[in-house]
Amino acid sequence: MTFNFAMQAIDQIINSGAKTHYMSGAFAKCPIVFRGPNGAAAGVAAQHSQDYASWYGQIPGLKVVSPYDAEDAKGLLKAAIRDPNPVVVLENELMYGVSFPSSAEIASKDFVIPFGKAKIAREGTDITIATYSRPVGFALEAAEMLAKEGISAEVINLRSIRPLDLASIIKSVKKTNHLMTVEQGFPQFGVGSEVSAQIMESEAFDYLDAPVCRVTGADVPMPYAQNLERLALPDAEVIYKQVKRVLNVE
Amino acid sequence: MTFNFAMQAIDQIINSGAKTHYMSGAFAKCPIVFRGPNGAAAGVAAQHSQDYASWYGQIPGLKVVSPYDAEDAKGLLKAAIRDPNPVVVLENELMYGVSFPSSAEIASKDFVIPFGKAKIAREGTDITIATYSRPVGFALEAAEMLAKEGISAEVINLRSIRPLDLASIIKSVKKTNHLMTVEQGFPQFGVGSEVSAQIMESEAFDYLDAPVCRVTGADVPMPYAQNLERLALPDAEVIYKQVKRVLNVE
Amino acid sequence: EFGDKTFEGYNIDVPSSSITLTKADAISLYREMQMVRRLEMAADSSYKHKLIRGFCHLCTGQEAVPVGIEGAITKEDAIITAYRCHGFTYMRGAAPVGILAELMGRKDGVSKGKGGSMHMYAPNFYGGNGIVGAQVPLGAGIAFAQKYNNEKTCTLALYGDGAANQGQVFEAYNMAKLWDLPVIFVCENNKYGMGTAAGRAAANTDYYTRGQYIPGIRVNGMDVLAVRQAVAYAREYATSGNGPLVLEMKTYRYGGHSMSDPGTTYRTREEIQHMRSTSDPITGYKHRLVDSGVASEDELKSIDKEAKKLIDEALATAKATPEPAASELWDDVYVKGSEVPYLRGRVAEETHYYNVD
Amino acid sequence: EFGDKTFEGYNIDVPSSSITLTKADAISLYREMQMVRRLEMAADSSYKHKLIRGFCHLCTGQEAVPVGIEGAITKEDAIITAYRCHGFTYMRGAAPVGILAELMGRKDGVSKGKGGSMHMYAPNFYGGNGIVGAQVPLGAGIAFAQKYNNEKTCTLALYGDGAANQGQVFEAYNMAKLWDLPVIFVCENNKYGMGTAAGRAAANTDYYTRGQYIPGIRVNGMDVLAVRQAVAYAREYATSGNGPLVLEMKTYRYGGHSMSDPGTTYRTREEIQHMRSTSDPITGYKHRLVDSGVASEDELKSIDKEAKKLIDEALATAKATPEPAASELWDDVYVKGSEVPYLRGRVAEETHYYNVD
Ligand SMILES: Cc1ncc(C[n+]2csc(CCOP(=O)(O)OP(=O)(O)O)c2C)c(N)n1
Ligand SMILES: Cc1ncc(C[n+]2csc(CCOP(=O)(O)OP(=O)(O)O)c2C)c(N)n1
Ligand SMILES: [Mg+2]
Ligand SMILES: [Mg+2]
Repeated sequence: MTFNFAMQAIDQIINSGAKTHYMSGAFAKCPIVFRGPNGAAAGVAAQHSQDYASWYGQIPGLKVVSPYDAEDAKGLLKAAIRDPNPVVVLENELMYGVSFPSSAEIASKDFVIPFGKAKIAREGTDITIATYSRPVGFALEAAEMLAKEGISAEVINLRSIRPLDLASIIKSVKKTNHLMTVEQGFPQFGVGSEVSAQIMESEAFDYLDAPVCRVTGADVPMPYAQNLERLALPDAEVIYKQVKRVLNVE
Repeated sequence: MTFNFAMQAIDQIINSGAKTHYMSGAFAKCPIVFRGPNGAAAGVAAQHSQDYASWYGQIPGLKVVSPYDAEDAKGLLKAAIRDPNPVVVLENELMYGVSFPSSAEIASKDFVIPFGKAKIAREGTDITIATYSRPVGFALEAAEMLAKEGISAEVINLRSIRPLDLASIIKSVKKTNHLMTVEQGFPQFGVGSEVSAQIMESEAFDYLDAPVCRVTGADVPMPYAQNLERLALPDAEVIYKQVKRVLNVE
Repeated sequence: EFGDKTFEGYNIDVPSSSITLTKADAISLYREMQMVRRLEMAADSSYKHKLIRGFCHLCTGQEAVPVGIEGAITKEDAIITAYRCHGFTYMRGAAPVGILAELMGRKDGVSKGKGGSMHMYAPNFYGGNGIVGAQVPLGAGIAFAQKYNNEKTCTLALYGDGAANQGQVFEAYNMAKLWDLPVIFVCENNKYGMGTAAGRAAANTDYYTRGQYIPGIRVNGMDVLAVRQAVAYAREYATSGNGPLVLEMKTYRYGGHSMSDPGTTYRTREEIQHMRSTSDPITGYKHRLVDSGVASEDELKSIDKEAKKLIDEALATAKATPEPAASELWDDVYVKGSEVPYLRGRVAEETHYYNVD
Repeated sequence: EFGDKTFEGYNIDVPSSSITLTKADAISLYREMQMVRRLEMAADSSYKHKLIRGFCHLCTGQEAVPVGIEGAITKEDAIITAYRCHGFTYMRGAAPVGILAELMGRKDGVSKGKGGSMHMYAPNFYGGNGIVGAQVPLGAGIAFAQKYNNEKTCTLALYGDGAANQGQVFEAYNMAKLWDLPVIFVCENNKYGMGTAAGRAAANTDYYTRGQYIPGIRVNGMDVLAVRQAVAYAREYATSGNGPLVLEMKTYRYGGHSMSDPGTTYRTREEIQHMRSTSDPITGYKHRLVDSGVASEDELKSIDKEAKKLIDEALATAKATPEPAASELWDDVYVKGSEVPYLRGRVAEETHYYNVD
């Protein structure tokens, strides 16, 4: 069941889950994990396609993570279960069938990924692409395409929406002097907006050679028709082109 | 009843209200107005104090407005009722008892305020303060205090959250070269973040002499105790001090 | 004449067990059930040919419900249902080609290709809703408007056995009874939610009683005449100011929940086979028509053929229709003429500006 | 011995009408009701002196409910209720000074001053919840945990007549019955929501029947012994694996909904006066104790005096406690030791950094 359906119960997640520990002066704890697919699947239209990262990410008392690959899925979910706070795990239905290489470390029963630490999914020097969930794959694809043209993109898999690992982004921007955010949610009040606003307030700001560029879903309810759906969601192609636009190369 | 309670029905507002016109290819219309107090009242603690401006503002299909004074309250509500789309009107309980001067124009039965147009609540030349709802009053107070020290703040009453009148902010910033946003909601993924991100992408960016500065509620569930509540919400004093910090004056 | 178990009442007398209808009406019911089934078969095969994406919830096996309902109400009455909506969309007047084109996400679809399988509309048909249960309070709201406007009409709000456990259904019950709204709550009990037997989700599976203070009738939902009779009775009740009623239609879906569900992990193949062979709404009705001499086997066969032909043609036409224009992405977010000044695309450069003036 | 109308059953036998309890218990019930009333009186006057802000929902008139319940359960059983929670907080073991300090937003409040009137907690007391109805599924969840952990305990989930119409209450009913959770749903029917008479909000005001497939008992909620008897009976039922039960406590609040509601626009002064003079839970019980010779007028008077003294002292102490330290703003957003690295204040400069390491 997707997070779209959880909107019917979001009052409980926010008002009972996130706020009770504080309201009770720490008397009551609420160690609970909410997990499920978030954002768009394929051809499921407007009521089944919303990305709730920024909604949940706004709420003090919650922790919010969003895995990209199998390593993330295991490590973040395990960390969520061990965390004594309410945690929201925003997965992506289209990633459920995708295989990734594993390792003994990942297979270990104590493999957890600490919250609030982004992962450099690919190192690069020309531009930083900060993203989460399925679009991490698109960014990696785009980076591959760009590499062929001599453009080196650093891809950051945010992993955690709340807390947001701004330090990793800042560090990367100091190196690349360019920042692009990518998400599948609506453009306004999204993850990219927050990253952009925080970067502007940070020391990374002086390192930027161009404004932070946001790549997002289009500002429309998700259409069903395949051609429209494609126009509503960013993919590797869009990222690729936009990077070149930001870097001002043909 | 406040918008905090509407979280129990937010699925209907978003999934049925905002999305149906699009999903139906314009077959179904949903002319409805949702109004009520939003954000914090006095001493009502965490479950009764949330600001939903950015949540609703994120949703295509909705229009979202937030009145400050009596003129806004009448003009925006009337416009909302006449609008054929679902409209969310975010009021503030603490403003219900406050009186404002009126005029024949405002009293007219056809007085409407068009959506998407911000109002310059006070003209100024040194810094732009963009805000909405009750904090407009705080900003005006702060501007008054600052004026006594020779600092001229321009206060923009956004009035409309979706659509956001970026043009008015840009125009003002070109004049003042400084921008501060003020809201009572949580800091992350808020109205200020969106304004900041959009400004960075706009031509106003090159006119900024300092990063956009966000003043918000603190990132905690609203505490009940008066001293803590005061620390969780911005007021005229906080704005006043922050303006001086931004402008780098004693 | 109906059998003993056709109707069961809860705090209300059951409809009369004798029914009279014209030959034309009797045959029309048959034809429409065939049309609905053919339509769903076309959807099924199109899905398998990857012409349809995402969800696709078929009502094969449940045809007597949309057809029987439409036979008992007027075009001014309103209907709202969930995502299993193709049959209703058709019965409310949408052409098969519009439905099939919608399924394929084409511009001539009933929702211009924007809604897909779950979101179809027609005059006085309010969809096609994807959030389980959400259509029920909406239906009560439509009935509120009917009462407010002094119309002598009613609304049928349909929901499944799974949806019947949703809190908002009870909120709708309460307000509907409190204000005596002309709403007929129709629970299509096909025995399963997505993959959950009714009894594993509900403490009380007598859905016709769950309005508690609202009377209810259980109806054999595999018998189109029973559905028609019960709905006519309920309509009379609701439009006479008596307030709401709950109808439970006992029915069955032959296919999986949606296309990706084989539908055989939570129920046996034998059960499905048994329902098909003993309770099929079309076969059963066919026998009745023939046995009672209303129509001959041949007459019905030619109707079958005609239905197949109509749907085949509609499918061919639908397949040939183009996708919506790319500019459609930006239409209908807001009512035409009342748009916001612009909406952003995936990147700032894709921003779409409306010319409101 | 109870009168005829003390209990009414719905699909269940009513509790025995004869009750035996020790003198000490009998007197304790009296004392606690006095304590709760005095506590609320202190809250009332503190509010009027502007020592309390925002909402403040008093249970004056309803004291028999929290007191009678506590007299029938163990400390291991759980309770959850809505914002009208002072009496329950006290009965679950919180000291009056902690409650009054909480009301004044002081550091020694039961919630460190962060929750206020609506959000109070105590061992096995889960608040104090501000969203109407939301505590009911939470209560079912606590009962789920009790059953899951094989505890021989139960949960009492309290809600008002207004809340009884919330959809989530029915979702909780359904799951509780389906899984036979040891939860007792207790509807405190004080005849009004915020300003709405029960009958204007509910199609069925027999709240003890609204579980439909869950048995229910209506209880005279102005009689502390009846409450105690019914809850003891219900507890035995629920902890024996029989599943949930609905209790409706017919009661009355003397004051307004919250402090800003005079409480006389939607009901008459006469009605309030009538309830006070004929049904007051404390006066009625006092007469009973005296008439039956369990206690003398004098004994009870000294209890009254003692209660007043204790609350007066608590109030004085509470008033003298300081506000929470400013640093408390940042505590308890997350469980200590598991905080996020930092949280932002009103401006970036106010950002608070946690030292997790
Ligand atoms: C609120 C919500 N929760 C879950 C879902 C996923 N879902 C889609 S259909 C369905 C089962 C509903 O079963 P039922 O009401 O019996 O209808 P049927 O599919 O049998 O026609 C579920 C759980 C949803 N769409 N919305
Ligand atoms: C979801 C929600 N809607 C509305 C409110 C506002 N509200 C607070 S108390 C109340 C009335 C509830 O009445 P009842 O359940 O009878 O409890 P009582 O106050 O009588 O104890 C309302 C409507 C709320 N807190 N939460
Ligand atoms: Mg079903
Ligand atoms: Mg009440």
